[in-house]
Amino acid sequence: MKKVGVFVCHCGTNISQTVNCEHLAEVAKDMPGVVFSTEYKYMCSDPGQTMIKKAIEEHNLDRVVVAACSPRMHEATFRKCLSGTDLNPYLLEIANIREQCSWVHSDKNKATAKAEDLISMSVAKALKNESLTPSVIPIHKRALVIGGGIAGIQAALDIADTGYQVDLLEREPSIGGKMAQIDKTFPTMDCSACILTPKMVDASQHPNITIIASSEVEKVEGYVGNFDVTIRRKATCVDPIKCTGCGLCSQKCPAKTDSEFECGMSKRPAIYSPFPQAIPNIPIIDQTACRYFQTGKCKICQRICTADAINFEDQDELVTIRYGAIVVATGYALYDHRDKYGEYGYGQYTDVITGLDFERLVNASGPTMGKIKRPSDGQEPKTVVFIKCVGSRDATKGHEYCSRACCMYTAKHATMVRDKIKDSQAIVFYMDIRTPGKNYEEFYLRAVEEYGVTYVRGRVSRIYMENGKLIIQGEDTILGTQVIVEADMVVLATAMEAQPDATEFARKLGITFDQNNFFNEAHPKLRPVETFAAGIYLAGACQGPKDIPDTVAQAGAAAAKVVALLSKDEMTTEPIIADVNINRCSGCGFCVPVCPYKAISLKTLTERVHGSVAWGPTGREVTRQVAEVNKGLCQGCGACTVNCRASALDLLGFTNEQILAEVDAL
Amino acid sequence: MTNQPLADNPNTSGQEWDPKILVFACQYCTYAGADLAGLSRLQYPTTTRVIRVPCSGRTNPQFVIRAFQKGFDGVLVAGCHPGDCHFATGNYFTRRRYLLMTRLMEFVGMDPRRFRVCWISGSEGPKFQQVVTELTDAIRPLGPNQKLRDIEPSVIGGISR
Amino acid sequence: MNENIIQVPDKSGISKIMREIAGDLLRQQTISLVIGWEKGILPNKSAPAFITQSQDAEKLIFDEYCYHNLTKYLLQRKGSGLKTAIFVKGCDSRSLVGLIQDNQIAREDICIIGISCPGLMEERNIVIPAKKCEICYTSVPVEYDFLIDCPETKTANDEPGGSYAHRELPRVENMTLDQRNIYWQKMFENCIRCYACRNTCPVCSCKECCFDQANPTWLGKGNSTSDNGFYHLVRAMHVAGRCVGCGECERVCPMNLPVMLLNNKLSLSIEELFDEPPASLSLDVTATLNHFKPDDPEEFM
Amino acid sequence: MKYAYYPGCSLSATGLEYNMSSQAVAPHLGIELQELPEWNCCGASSAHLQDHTLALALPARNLAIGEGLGLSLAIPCAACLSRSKATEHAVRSSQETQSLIEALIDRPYTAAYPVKSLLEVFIESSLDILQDKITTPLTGLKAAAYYGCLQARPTDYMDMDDPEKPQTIDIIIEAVGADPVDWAHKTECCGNSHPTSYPKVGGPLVNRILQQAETSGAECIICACPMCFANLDMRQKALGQERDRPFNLPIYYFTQLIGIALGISPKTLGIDKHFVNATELLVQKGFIPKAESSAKGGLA
Amino acid sequence: MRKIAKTRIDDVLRALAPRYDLYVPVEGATTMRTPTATLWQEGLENASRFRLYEEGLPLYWRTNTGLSPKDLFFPQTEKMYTAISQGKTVEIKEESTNAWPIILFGVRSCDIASIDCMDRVFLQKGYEDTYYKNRRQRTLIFALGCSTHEDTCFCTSMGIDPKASPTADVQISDLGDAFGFTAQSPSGQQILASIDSLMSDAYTAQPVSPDPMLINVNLEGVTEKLETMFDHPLWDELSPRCIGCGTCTFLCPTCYCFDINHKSPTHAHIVKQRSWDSCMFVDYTCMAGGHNPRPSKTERVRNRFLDKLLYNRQRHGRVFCVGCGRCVSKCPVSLEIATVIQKIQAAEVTP
Repeated sequence: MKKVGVFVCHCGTNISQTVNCEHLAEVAKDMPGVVFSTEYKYMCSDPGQTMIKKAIEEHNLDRVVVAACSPRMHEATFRKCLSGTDLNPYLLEIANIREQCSWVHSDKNKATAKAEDLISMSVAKALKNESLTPSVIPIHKRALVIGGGIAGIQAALDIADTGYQVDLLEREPSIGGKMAQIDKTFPTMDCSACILTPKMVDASQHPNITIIASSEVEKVEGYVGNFDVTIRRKATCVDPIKCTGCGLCSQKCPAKTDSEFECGMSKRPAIYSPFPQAIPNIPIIDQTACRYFQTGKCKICQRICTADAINFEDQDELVTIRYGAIVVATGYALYDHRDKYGEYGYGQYTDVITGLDFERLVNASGPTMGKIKRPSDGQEPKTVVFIKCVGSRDATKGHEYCSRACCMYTAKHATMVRDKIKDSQAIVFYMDIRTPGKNYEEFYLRAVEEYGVTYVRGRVSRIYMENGKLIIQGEDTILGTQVIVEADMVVLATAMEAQPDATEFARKLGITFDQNNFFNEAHPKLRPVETFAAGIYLAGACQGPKDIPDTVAQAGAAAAKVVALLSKDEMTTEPIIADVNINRCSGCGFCVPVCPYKAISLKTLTERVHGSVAWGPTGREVTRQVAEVNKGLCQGCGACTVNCRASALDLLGFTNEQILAEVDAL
Repeated sequence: MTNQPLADNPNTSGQEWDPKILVFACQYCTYAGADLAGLSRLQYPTTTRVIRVPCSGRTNPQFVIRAFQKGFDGVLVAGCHPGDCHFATGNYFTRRRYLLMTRLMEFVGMDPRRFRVCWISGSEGPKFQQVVTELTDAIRPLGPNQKLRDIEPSVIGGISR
Repeated sequence: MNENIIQVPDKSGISKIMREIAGDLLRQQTISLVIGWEKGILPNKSAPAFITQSQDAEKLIFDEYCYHNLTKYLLQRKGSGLKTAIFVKGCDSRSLVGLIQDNQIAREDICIIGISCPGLMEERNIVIPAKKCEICYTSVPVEYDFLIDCPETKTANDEPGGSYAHRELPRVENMTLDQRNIYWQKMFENCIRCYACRNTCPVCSCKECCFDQANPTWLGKGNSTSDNGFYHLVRAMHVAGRCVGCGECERVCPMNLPVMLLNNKLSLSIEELFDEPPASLSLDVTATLNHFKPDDPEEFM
Repeated sequence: MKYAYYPGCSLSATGLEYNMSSQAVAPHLGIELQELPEWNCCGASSAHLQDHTLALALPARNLAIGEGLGLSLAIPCAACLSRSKATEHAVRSSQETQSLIEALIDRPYTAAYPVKSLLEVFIESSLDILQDKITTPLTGLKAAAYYGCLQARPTDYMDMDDPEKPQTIDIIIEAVGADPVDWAHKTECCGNSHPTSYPKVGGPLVNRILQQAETSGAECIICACPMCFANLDMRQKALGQERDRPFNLPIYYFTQLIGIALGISPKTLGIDKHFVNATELLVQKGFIPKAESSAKGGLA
Repeated sequence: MRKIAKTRIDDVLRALAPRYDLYVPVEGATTMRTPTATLWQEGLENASRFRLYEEGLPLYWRTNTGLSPKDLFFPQTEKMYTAISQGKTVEIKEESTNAWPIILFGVRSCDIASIDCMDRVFLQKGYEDTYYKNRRQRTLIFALGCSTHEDTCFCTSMGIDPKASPTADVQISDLGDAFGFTAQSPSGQQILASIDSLMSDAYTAQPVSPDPMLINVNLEGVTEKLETMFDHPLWDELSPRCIGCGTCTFLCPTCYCFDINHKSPTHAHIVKQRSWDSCMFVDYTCMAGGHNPRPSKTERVRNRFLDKLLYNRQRHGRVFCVGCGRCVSKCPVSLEIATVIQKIQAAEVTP
């Protein structure tokens, strides 16, 4: 026989003023299974807890029901109290007679009757409670940071500085990301490379950081503390150990193609490093451009390489590495206006460029050596028009959201035009000016007041060429007139959007994404860097558009979460998780798609079954599939239990039996 | 008191009859909302009972039918608003399942006023109060539920006297 | 012209082709069992047949009393790795798709011999078409390896919502709430809980049914109107979005209860609410309750 | 292909040439245009400013008559087209609207037969035939395709072409052997009635289009809307005086262009009825003989 | 023999109803008729069965009822006693018994034979089942001879005369347009005497004879043959077809297995009840520890037919099949006793 003890709390007068606690303690004695009951002024106080402990000992209680405030308040307290005894903390039940009884009712008789019911529900449930033990999973003390932009670099450095090993994975030949392409950063106007490259060097020289460039995630298995990540190292045809980074191969390579880093505004060889400060500074061969791979003849680079580092037989390699935690810092892509914005010429005007193109044009090491020259004829543009919100805040052609950084970088660009080109005119077409950041508004005002940038509030409806000029037709909604501007160059502030492969990547990791394909944080306010998958964290623009300061801050936060996880040797998981009765499981797999954590998989069993059927031998062996719950991944929501028609899945702590007992108790 | 028949006939019991309502509340939203109603001292009928479940996705329709079998006069299944589920997607499945369940119950003659599904967030203490009060008020004129009810085992077949 | 489609001049020719195919398959020895139909004890009775020897293939028949959806028998071979050939009508073929989708049988373990169905007759009244034919959605099997194509194939009811054309549905839907309540109370009262509807249902493929479990006790052994109601409602929810409308549940009911009506109601609701096609018409659809759309109808604000 | 031809009010007045050329060209290309019996005003430009339901009901009656004949409507005028497509769209997207409209026009209308612009009809059903029938390829003619505002907008239901960079008239220009020029004002506003009622506003709009066409090297403008045609053709003299340099850009309907390429007499196509002399250019280019051109040299 | 026109049979029933609990065969459809509406549509009627007589019930005389009258003595679910706990004490409340007399009117020969089977089980094997006895001992049986039969009937093969049941208190014969009544026991005589004024003399009228039955099985030697057939491959051959439902057992008038279980309307209140169980259910022989001596359908199907044809003959002295044909008609997969007897007869047995 189970022995239940009932402890009724007065909560000062919070409960006792509307509920007759003495009466409750008295009637509880007659409830099935109850062998002891009492009441006390403050059950959660030390004397109250001592009273519970003593009663457990004296009356050999094996279940405890505390009738007090909400379990959200003191369930943890009383569980802890039970752990101090021989009882398992999960043998506790709380009857919420304060928030859901004494505080919401005024008729003392009715409230007392209800409290009695609540206690009898809890007693009925408690009788079905079983001891639950948290399971322990080991934490593998190595982190993976996916994406080598500023977010990834910052996260990797922060984790590595605390002493943990970090692998920094980058799919391009060099880390650096978008920030490496940017010329100056707002609002301070310091040189982007000057602040980024030292961090890149730090990362490459850090004893705890391994940079894995030209590589991508192939597959992710496992769970928090124990992710097995398979990485595809793409064939680069250059042995990174032998290569000295002398750069001779790139100089001599006869094949040329558009440089991605320079946004196609200059050429690069087929064997190349994307930019001079690349890290690792090892060139790779772009097989689509390489003369040898395309025609079977050339191999100049191999002939001149003194280090013998060129290997044309290089193949993709797969390696699987175990990590305790993962930071996703895969960044963003830029909205391509060319197939959407017909009114801006569908990309047919070479002098209509994007903000990133402009960054390269204005950069001292860019294709024009920092002189602003328009791409079509290399002339210095005198009138430059900037159009904001291209693809942002435009539900018909682009995205509904605001890309957050465009107002600031457009102000920066316009300032630079005014600064670098004599007698120039910079005109910005905008919808709103959004400058929520430290010194941002000041920066914008400086553009207007000191640099004389013209801001026109309105959309541009058409751009066309006339007599070698770009004609920008738009409206000024403040003056209420049509505006027609003749310009030499137009810069579009195109939207930041999710990487094109973001959804596929999210599925690989088991994380979720929003309607714009940005990865979902676990809670928009309170868990901004966690994902729903334990042990996987987000940093930077992969979670949503951000500027550099926000990205770096989030990277630091993600690193702190990783370090907190890795600092433990093992972690205990909440024992309120789903449990499979394999004897009942028919392997239909209906639990698998409803699990938000990918915690359920099917495994194959082989067993002998009794019984003969006309066409099979008696005692034959059959294989069948059954569900298996990963204790590390399951968070205990119980959605699977409802989709399991055979009740083969049950949720410990909230079992079908327990809930039915509560229903039946009334 | 507990063991008395759950619902006396409203015509014979003299005082005003309150229907017994069972609420299945997800612990992250609706249960928290009910606690908030308590913190704000919002009064509602004493005949409301709440069963805490981790997520509305845990509320098996079988529990609901069982509640009606056991003599509850109304059942409320409540959870986080779609999109706000602590477990990301649980309530989306709840919504699908209960869209069907409500239709099925009505099809077999269960008064739709007796069975509700509602999203009540942790900040919606007043909504919790409002929904259970409305449910109670809507059921009161209907009288005790007899449909699907199984308080006494009925004997089928057999000599009847 | 697909060589696996065999044309027959009329329905009387079906049996002969069945015997030929079954005999061939058993002789080739890749298949160790053929499940089909044989003649029963009375002229208006046919029965499931299990053929393991090629010479026994002569027993096989197809006539207007071959109601039985044989696909559930495949569960007896689950996991054995043995290969089975099975005869299916159009309606049966959907449940075969369902069983494959529910991970209960492997497509490669079965050889499907489809019969484009010329229609069945009521056993008790041999001139009335069988009730299950009223809700026919596809008389030609949706999945098969061989097809015995009969020109007398009845036109299936392929209108949207056609698979729920249970003649009772509109009548019951139009009743008042109280009338519906009485209707179902009477049905639940008359149910003897023999479980024939469940045991014959091809989508009730659980290893151990929740109604048979003692822990938790969802349902006692005793028979009461309330418990019988629990049984039928829960079963309807369990097959919601999975019911293939084969009509077996209603056919086998010894009390002639309108068992299928609840399933039809839910199938129709699914089509209306979620704009999903009838279940298991093809192998690449997901069961209704296994997925969701964020913009599903919202009625619970 | 047979269509119910809905000429609308313009095609017997300002758009007479459009009507003449359409009727002349269609039979050559296997297109049968049966004039819609008992057609009524489409309500364009005024009805939808007065009463939204009326604006739907007016074209619906025409569409319903077409549906009764089992025919799609082929509509030359862009404004008629726009109103009819709007109605079709409204009926398709709401059962409620459909019932309302059906009640008002007192006949069934289910939007079963899609409304087509005449341009669409030619593109869809006669482009292949056209290649074989051309007797006079219009080689060397530089033509600017002008679509105006309504041909491809709004995109919700005018789904035949790209709203920013439409192509259909350009395709026809190419098909008859001429060279479409690339220019920016294909879809700019022609001013609708403003050039007449409020020349200060309307004039510059027309002017802009003509200027652009001229700058881009076009020798003529090809259009598919009687309103556009009228504005562009009628205003050239006045606008030329304003800028002290005459405009001389003949405007043709695309159907006229096809007609010339098929060797149909310019008179049949109504080419002699334009304000800006439209014959001269064709003679100059050698597409039509001089003799015929001497008949009349345009109204302007 | 006395007779009354079929059209006036209600006069007899009306006369008997006040003095007895009168059970009569009723069409299934009636159960769906409510005061306000006919909710049940024709063609969807549930099976006909015996019900307490009320005026206006549509009586069903053509053939036997869909459900046998066994549930009148042995209800599908039967309350046994109630235990009520108060505080720490438990009070047991027995079900009350009753002595009001019952007439079972219009029972067919096969079902009367099945009542004999049930009597052997519940009353004659050294143990008397009080619940069964209470109902059975106050029941008088009016047998109704068959004038026609269902396709599935085969009582003659089981040695039963469809027209005569000597053990009944009254034998009713179908005389075409009238029912003839013959008393066969003193109580029967007494009752008939009380309603004699309603009837006239039947003189030489002869009961209508049913046509020969469509199903004929040979029971001879079956029991003896089965003694040697426990391990016969026949069971492996038959069992795959079975779907394991309870249709045959629940419809069978001689199946008597039950399960004792309980129900808790509230947690302080337990009702013990017994309900029909079926040996075709997987959990029928499942023991508390989880072991199941009949784990597969082969054992279960074998048991059912050995029980009907062998064990009950050994234990209770007769084969427990009365040829009512209900399983033949309703088994979803035609795995019924007539077919099985034929298969047993045809089976080869190695001595």
